Amino acid sequence: MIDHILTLLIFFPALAAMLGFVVAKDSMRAYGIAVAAIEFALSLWLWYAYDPMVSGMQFMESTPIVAAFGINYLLGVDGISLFIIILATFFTLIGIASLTETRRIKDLIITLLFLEMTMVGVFAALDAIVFYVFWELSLVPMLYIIGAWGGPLRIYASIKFFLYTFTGSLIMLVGMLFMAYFYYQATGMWSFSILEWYRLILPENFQLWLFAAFFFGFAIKVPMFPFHTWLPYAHGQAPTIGSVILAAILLKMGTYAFVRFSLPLFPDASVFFMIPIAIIAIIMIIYTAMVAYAQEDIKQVVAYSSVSHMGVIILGTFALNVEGVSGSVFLMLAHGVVSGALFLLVGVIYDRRHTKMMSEFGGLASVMPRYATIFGIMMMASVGLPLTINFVGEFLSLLGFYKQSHVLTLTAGVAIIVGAIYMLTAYKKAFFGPVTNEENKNLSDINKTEMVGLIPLVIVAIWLGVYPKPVLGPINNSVESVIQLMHDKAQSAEAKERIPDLSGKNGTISMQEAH
Amino acid sequence: MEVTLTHYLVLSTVLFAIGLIGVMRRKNLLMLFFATEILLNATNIAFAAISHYIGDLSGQMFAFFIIAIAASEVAVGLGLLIVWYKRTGKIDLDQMNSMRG
Amino acid sequence: MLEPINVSLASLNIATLAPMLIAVLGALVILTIDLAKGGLHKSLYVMISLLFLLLDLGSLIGFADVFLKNGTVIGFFNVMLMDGIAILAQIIIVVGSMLFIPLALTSKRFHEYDYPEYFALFLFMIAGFQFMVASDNLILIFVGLETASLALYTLIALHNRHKSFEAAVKYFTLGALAAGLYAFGSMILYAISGSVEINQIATVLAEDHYSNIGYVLLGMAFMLSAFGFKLSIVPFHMWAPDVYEGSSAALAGYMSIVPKIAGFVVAMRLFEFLVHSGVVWLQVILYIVVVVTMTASNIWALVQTDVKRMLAYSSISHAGFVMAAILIGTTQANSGLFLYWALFSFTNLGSFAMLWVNRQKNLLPGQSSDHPYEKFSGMIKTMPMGAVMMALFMLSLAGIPPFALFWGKLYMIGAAVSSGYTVLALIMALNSAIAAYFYLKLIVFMFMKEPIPAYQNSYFMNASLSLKTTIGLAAVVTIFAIFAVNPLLEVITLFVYNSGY
Amino acid sequence: MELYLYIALFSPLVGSLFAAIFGASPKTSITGYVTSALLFTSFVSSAILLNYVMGGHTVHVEMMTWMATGDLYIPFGFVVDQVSVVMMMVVTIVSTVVHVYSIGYMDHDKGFNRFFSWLSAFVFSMMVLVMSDNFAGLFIGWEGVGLCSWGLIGFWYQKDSATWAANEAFIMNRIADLGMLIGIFLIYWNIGSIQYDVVFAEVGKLPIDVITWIGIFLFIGAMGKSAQFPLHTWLADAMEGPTPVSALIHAATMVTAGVYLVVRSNPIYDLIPNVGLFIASLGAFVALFAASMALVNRDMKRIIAYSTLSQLGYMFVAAGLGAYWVALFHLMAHAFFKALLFLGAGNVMHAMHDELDPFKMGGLRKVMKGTFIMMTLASVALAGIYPFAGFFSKDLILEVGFVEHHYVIYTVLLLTAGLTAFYSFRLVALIFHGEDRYKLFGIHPHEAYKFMLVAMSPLLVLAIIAGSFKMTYYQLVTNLLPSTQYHVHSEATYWIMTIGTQLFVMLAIAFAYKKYANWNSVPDGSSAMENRFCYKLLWNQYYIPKFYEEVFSKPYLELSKIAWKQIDLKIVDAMVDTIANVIYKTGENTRDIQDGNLSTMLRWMVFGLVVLLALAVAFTVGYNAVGA
Repeated sequence: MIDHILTLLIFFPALAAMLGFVVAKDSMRAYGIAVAAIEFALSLWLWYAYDPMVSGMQFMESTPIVAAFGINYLLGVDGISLFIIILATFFTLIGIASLTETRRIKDLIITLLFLEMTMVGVFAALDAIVFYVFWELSLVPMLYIIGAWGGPLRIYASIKFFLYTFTGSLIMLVGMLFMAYFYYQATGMWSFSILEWYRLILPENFQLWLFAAFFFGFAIKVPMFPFHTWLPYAHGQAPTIGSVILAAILLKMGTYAFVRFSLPLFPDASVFFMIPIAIIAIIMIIYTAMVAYAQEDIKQVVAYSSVSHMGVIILGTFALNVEGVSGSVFLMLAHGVVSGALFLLVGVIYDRRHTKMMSEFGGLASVMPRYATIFGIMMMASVGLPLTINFVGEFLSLLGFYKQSHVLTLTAGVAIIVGAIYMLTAYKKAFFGPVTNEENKNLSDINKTEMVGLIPLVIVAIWLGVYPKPVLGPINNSVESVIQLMHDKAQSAEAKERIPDLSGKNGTISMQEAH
Repeated sequence: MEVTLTHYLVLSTVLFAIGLIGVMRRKNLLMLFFATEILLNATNIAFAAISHYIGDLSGQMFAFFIIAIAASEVAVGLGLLIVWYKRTGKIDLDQMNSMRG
Repeated sequence: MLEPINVSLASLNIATLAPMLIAVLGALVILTIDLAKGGLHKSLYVMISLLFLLLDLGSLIGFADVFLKNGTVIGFFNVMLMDGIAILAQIIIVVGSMLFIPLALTSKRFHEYDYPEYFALFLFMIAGFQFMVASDNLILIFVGLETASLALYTLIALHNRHKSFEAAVKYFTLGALAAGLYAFGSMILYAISGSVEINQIATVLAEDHYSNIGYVLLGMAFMLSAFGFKLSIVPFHMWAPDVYEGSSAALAGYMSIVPKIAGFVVAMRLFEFLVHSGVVWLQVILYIVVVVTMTASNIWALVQTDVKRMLAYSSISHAGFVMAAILIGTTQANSGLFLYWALFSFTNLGSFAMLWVNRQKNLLPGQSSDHPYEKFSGMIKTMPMGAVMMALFMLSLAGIPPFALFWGKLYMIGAAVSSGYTVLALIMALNSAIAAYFYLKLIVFMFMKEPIPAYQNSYFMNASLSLKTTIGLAAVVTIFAIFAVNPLLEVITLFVYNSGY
Repeated sequence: MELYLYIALFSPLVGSLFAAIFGASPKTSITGYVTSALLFTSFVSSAILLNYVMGGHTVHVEMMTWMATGDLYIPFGFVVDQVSVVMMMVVTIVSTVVHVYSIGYMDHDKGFNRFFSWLSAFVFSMMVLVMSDNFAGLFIGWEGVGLCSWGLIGFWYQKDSATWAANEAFIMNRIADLGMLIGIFLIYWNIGSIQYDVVFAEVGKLPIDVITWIGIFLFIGAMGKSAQFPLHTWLADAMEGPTPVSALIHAATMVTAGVYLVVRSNPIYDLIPNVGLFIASLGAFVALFAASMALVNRDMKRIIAYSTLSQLGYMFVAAGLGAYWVALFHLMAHAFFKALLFLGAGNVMHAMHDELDPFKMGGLRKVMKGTFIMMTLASVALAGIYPFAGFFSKDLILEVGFVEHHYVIYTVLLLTAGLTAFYSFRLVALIFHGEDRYKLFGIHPHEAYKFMLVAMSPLLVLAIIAGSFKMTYYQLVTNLLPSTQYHVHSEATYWIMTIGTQLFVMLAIAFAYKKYANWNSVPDGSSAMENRFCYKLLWNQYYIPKFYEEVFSKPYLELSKIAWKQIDLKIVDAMVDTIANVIYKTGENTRDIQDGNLSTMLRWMVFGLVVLLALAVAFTVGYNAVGA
């Protein structure tokens, strides 16, 4: 069973979702929680069975799908994808467990379970087409969630979300086909296996074009400036659960794909585009932080803050050294936990007041102290306070990029200032001051259902901030092999220099493999 | 003046052009059918002539088939026309616009 | 001057006619039965048609077997050409027809299916299409084309609505013009090559080093116009939306698939040798035609308010997409064409069948067409299964993986990429994004809006077991296409490659 | 000894978590008792550790790994050495006192439990800050104290000014923290480690410009936390917090973290005397600058805050000039008397029902004898009168300036010493002497709880006698810090200087008493002095907060709004929508090509044919042309 655990992980929720059609409406929530819990347990088992000392892919499965065109059902996880998978199952569980939605809950849970399948699939796929299949498929449930349970502009938002990301990924698809074609030319065989592609060394100008093609798909998903405008709408209109999953997992697909595809496939192009992308990342960080500061809707603050944080992730990714990339992968998890939690928190108040305007609130700290505390913890995590999960990622990402450029890192570091500005201001507006609005005077503090979702997130946010090692270790091992691969493949002198050579410090790698 | 293939072909082309113009200009369904018949028959002339000049039978075969097809086309066409006329009392093209866009 | 024709019976190879003759025979049987005893129930004719189509399919599979062993079979005065693409196309034609014919068994009574002639005409039409694809001879192609078209005009008219008559007349008139263009084009080709067989023409032209290039191009211009009509290439597409709207949904679905594959095969035969010979004109024209057809029809589909009309434009767009295969002209592309069309036929028939299921006898007040988007509003609440099915077909049409059409698109774009048509590949990809909008629009109506009570009782009004079965089958194929792609692709590639395309 | 280390470190955390459990519930005194007891435990452990360290040992533990990736390895490592133990003592003493004091001070506050949770959390962060054995750990504490400071300044979150000040403090500190972070990055990429021992051993091998940058960036970090110009505005605003907080955080401990950082990094700063000089100059400037603002202020707590700022300037002068042990010594002494001063001010505030304007007080010595004595003595210590603690530490800094031949700095500091004495006693005089102006406002002051005064007494004692530890202290810390002795070469000069300074200071005190001891009215802004330019300048804090408001805050908000409404919505997003709309509109505008008219269709077909034919002809001409 452990040999096929990834298949199990991917298709179990889908299967359960289909069976879910039969389950009676009142019992659907329990069913959803049970399925998500089993899935989460499976993913934990995956972690348990995962050998952290091995840097390569584990639990690989391979079955030809379209042999004639080199498409294989190829799965595997390494340290980079393992935890994002766990995050996905974790958030689905939390999302369903703390679901406060009452409209058509059955449809919603079935949709969520399908979504879970696609999310796990994206991160477990090692074949570009399989990856693409799940990547695109994930849009559909999200479209439905936003469109059916969202706010007044939900249809506009959901279509925008869908079309925008779809357009980007189609360009990416063309890039993938080119990649496969180059592989075909080089070897006489079609293959979409990423691992096979890794072996390919492309001429630099090809790398640049392909990098650009992939970039569109990833950048829109992340979303990177200036492709980010679908995100505020999507978040603004989506129901809480939709925002949570979107922010926590779906956005990570883009950044994950950078690490999985762009870096190892196109090392020279990565170096070539490093500075421009870093500048985009900085624009994301500062500009969207400013936009977040100007928002009147608390959910939009969190939404724009997501973009801002994604900028740091991108920056870390393009640090092209172990510290930065590990940091960015870790930050993906961190951002998932934190922004997911923040969206859940916004949902709490939205459920009570059916508004998200900060001007409607004020003084919530005295009415809902527990809520304010958890919100405060998560806000501080979002701001990147040490000993919270975000700090580890942000610190490492910035640290990594500092190696590449001092000035840009210094500019990007403004993140910690502007982040504090919009977050603290928003918190002040909503939670501090006297309770002015009559409607707020009798709000109830968070209830058990909501606690179920939030407490584990608080625990994770602090636990991994204090002791990131169990996660950071495997990430580090896998990132090291990626970086080494990049260094070996790099052709230009600049790339060779920018991407560190780890083979010298054999100590770590060989020792780990000896284990 | 000897009649060469070119003459036939020019005739055919001219007839074809007439047919095309008819197709474009006519608003009466019946006249439209005539125009399409002209188109086909223009071709027939050319086929027969070419066949004769290059000594190959298939051109004439083609012409025969075209005649046959033209006939059945007219049959179907007139059938449709009659039904249409029965239902609407008109055979004007401009009246046919319940669907558009 | 003319030699007497002297051929042996063996070389006639009458067997090559078998598939078409089976269909014709079926039609005759139906007519005979009707003659013997009128007023029989349509289900009888449906089953007889199915039976004969099954036989037809059987014979085609036999031919496929022969083809794999001995290669192309030529017969009947060398006019029949049973090569790989002919067989493939015929299989698609017959299978598509088999999917279509059970749609006649609706729960509501529709006029047209009560005529046995309907089924006879239907089988004649199939025979026509089969002739069209299984020949190299311009005459036979013309005959097949017209047989099929004339039957089709009648089938449309038999729907017996104001709109369907209008559609039939329009289709007919334009078809007549196209026939004229085809004839004239053939004439020009005949004039410069002295032959009406395409490979002969190709040989003559090649030996001649295309010295008459001007005339070739003129002829090809006529041919392109004629087939542009058949394949609904912009600007020869005008009939498509009206005709689709006018005919019954089932027939519209059928029209979007079967006649077109026949057209594609002829187009492949007719144009690809020129593309391979490096006739720049054709490459340029095809490039423009492909891009314009895909894009323009997508854009027009965006603004439609009727689902059937939207699907009509979408079919045009799909045709344009597949047209790219002829431009690219590699084995991969041509295989892609067949793969695409095979997958497309299930999805598209499925979606038209869904419309057919929702067919009302009478329009509501204020309803201007049969299937306005509003009709599907909130369907997830009233008919969840139906909505899910329809959504599935829409997603497939939009090219969302892993549904059927994605694999076709993937392979086609892959073909474009591997032949160096980078920009084309991008345009093809981006068009999918535009197209996604109008497919999504339907999903939006079905899943995200509230139901409109007036339309409530029209859902599944027309449903019957056979319709549901057809839709179910289409859905299963659409979902699980992923498992069919590899075997399909292998077979198709083998057939296409061995036919020299 | 490791056990004591962990006890010292974690007992405040335990206390904090314990209090946090009751965070949302109504006041339970137990939180105050438990946290105070745990703080005392921490103090005792620190004392034991001090004793151990005095024996010449140090304790260095590595609890566990924190971050490890690539070459980076950051553990949770803690070190108790001669420097950190001094800090630990200061922190635990002051915080224990403040905790006990707060039980009384916060007695009637609804957020009693929350207060103790935050306060203990602060102590924990501060302990992490001083005990860490690497820069990252320091940064944890650094940000941790920032967080707690945010929570405590904004403790009365219903007050807009309080939360505003909290945010200001946090954000200002963040600006500096970025500098610190960059400093850490620089250290890591140049040395490959951020452990103190490794860094200090290796730093000498680096090129001088790199060390300079490291020094500058670390000092930027220090500037924020220690509120040095130009990041000083938050400190005065931070007085919005409860007074014990001001005593603990904004006087004794947190704000001195910057000084601690410079002292701790002495091997780095030793290599870059130019940066040191800059630090010293800035320190001297801030000393004077802050003192000048304290002269006219009418907010008791702000006056003390400016005084803190000014004293921090002193410390930086010492640290910048390489007299690290002197800086640390002043830090320690200052912690005691300044905390005492603040707590005294807290008593006054309590008595005056949170009135802060000393002009509205007067004559309080009659009702608040204990507080009067303590505050007076603390002010004496602050002024640096022999034999109080301030004399030993502050005069030493003057000597350092003199001995190092930085006479400008010396002069500035001397002047500042006078100002310090003046404003301190201006405050004392206004509060405790003169007429009972408070009666005008109908206030009936009363002395604070006894136990609060008792709790303050250790600080009083230390403020008086801390100077006598000087030699012990010197011997202790110079194990780690440069042991330069600062003696003026000639005996005569020394005496002249010392006595001169003392006289100068006393004169200033006398002047303050003379001017304010018999004050009898509440100024209403109409007097001639209040309308003078200088007064206005000082009163408005050199217009710096206003300047920041106008130049940074408001434009930032405006820019943000522009970024959102103009750029994001009207350009970036509109572009996307435009593309979509153009496509859609094209469809709308061209759909009538298909007008449903058969004639049109036929014409289009013929048109298509004609175009193809025309192209055919054109191409043929083209072919022929190419062929020819």
